[in-house]
Amino acid sequence: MSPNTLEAENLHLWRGDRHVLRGVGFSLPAGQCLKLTGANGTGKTSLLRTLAGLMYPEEGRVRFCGADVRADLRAFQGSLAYLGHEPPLKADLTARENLRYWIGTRRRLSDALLRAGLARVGAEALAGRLVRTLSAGQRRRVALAGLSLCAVPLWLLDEPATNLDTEGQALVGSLIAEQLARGGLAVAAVHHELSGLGAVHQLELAA
Amino acid sequence: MSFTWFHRLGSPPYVYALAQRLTPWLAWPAALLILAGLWGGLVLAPPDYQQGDGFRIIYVHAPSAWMSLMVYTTMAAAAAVGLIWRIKVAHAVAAACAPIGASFTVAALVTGSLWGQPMWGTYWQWDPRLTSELVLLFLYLGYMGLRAGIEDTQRADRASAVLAVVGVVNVPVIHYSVTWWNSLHQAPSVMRLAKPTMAASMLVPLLLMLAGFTLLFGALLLVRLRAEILARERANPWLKEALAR
Amino acid sequence: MKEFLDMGGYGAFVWPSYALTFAVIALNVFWARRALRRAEAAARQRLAARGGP
Amino acid sequence: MSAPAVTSLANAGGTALAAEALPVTSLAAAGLALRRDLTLALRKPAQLIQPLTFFALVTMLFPLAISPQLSQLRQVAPGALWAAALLASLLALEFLFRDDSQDGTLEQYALSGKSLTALIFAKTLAHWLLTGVPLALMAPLAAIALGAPTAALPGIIAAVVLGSVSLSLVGSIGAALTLNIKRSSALLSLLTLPLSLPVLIFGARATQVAISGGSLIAPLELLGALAVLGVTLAPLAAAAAVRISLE
Repeated sequence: MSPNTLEAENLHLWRGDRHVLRGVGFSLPAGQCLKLTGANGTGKTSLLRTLAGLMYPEEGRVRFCGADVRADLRAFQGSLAYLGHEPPLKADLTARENLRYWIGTRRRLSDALLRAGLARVGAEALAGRLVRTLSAGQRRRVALAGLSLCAVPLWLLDEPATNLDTEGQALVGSLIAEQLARGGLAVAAVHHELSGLGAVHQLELAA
Repeated sequence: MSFTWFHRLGSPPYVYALAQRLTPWLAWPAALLILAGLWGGLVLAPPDYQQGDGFRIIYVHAPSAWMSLMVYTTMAAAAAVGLIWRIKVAHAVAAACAPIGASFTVAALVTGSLWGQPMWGTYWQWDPRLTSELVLLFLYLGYMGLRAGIEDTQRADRASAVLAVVGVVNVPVIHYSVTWWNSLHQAPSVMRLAKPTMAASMLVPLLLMLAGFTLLFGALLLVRLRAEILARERANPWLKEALAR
Repeated sequence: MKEFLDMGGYGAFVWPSYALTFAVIALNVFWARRALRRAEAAARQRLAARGGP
Repeated sequence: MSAPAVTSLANAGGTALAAEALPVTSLAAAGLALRRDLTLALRKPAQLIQPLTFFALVTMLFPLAISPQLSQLRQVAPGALWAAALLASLLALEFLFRDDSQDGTLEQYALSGKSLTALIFAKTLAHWLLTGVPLALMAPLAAIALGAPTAALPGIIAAVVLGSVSLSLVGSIGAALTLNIKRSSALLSLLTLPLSLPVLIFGARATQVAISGGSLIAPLELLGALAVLGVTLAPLAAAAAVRISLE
């Protein structure tokens, strides 16, 4: 498999009249993490959604493994996991059902693997509980379980550690460390320090 | 070579300048054709043997009805081009078309019912052509309502483009089902709003009016297109020079 | 001239139809030009704002 | 949870990238989406009853507005029934995508790497099973209330089942387009009703033929043709509309 690299080249994007991305560019080699920093509203979310192919930049290009992602957008999106502000969970389904229906549409998911995913984030006790009854931190852990089950080369994370205590933040750090250890990539918009990651690229988005 | 022609039509400054230059070349001929059509239709053409002078309404009804459908198809074609090749100018064309088409659909509806009144004794009759025209008006209102509902121009362009394409696919289906429905329930005795058989002296003015209205649409479209292009160009440097012209 | 206006008894339908259609044409011309004027003014304002600070 | 334990578990829990996770076909993914929506709906049955009560309510208006005479009502029965069915299915459309868009699951469908058209078609199929079919089962009650002979009931059910397929499909486009617009129920009906007129015309005609005892072949064929047109085009347009609304 050619090495996973993610390049963004001269990305320009407007949201209404605001010029949100002004010539953003970076190159992220395999096994590396890119930390997006910057105040609220400086375009971190817009950049992540543009990288994921949800938003269409008016100028510039995104390349993954050397190929323009727009060439085969569906295949590219199949090889990435995007976690937005809200954990993508239905309130009226249990944690297990949510993972079954969310990750199950992406890859074959056995019960054992599902349980292991929940165990990995310390949420196996929540498996049978309706997401409606879970706290924000617990929901975030179920979402992180989904992320770890995705088994994809590219992670795009928007504030992955919101609503998590320090132990939860360490969990996010270790999950990303594993992703990098597997030769994958991670782009994360974060406010706090990502513990245990060693060399981390940083991209500051100006106001 | 042909591709660069098409490519240049995608660049806002080129289209803006082209629109500015072409407008008078469409507007004045349109005025002349319409005046000639009026003179022919109102003065030269003999009265119809059945409807007498009442048939002269056709010289405004038929062009308006033709406009309502032609403008909608133009809008849908521009929307499709904008959607497939992501050309902003095509979306600007579609946005410019909608109000023109909608206003002439209203004209077609009112002149149609005024023309039908002497025949039917009432102002509204569920005639298949008038009913299809009414549905077309709702398609226009739906298109403009969707555009107004979305703030972000780029998203409004693309969402309304999908609606326009879906709409144009449905126009023949709606027209067929309305005609089928009408033929089912309509007592054959009531005369339908059909064009009477027309002698050359009656037909020529109608063709002049149709051509005049089409050129008028071209002129109106180009003026509105410039406005839509400006709205989509934010603070692009080429605007300064274009506005100075 | 009088029988011209009378339109063989259909005057009450013919003239309103023509009046309305040409009103729609005039409205469209007015609308289009106003839209262009407003767009130009807004564009000049945006250019001024961008050019300024 | 100290660090070493984490890394050892990683190999068991997180699968290595090299061993590509077993892929799932778009069809299987669509099947899952269908099952999810059905499960969700059955968890909150109250929402399922709403379109049915609305349908009964609207049907009740006609006798009160026109006349208690069954012979007179029979004239209006097809139109009243189908107008009520159209409005009832419209009612249920607004939340077809809105809930999924707000909680982020619709976004995950778009990013699933599977055909969004198939997933949207699965959601529309679930909507039809949850509103169209119940409406069809309730239509005979309304038909009898409006004076239709019992012999006409099978034909009426068939017509409403077939017609409601198109209603859900056409409605899915409008629902996807007005996904992010607040207070969009008026706009949704303005977009959807004109496109549903052929279904209304052929459906009412089929019901009329059923009541008068004629042969139902032709009207049902026309309804079938509309359903096929809807099945092929509507999911494509709705998927495109969803992608645009997510931009």
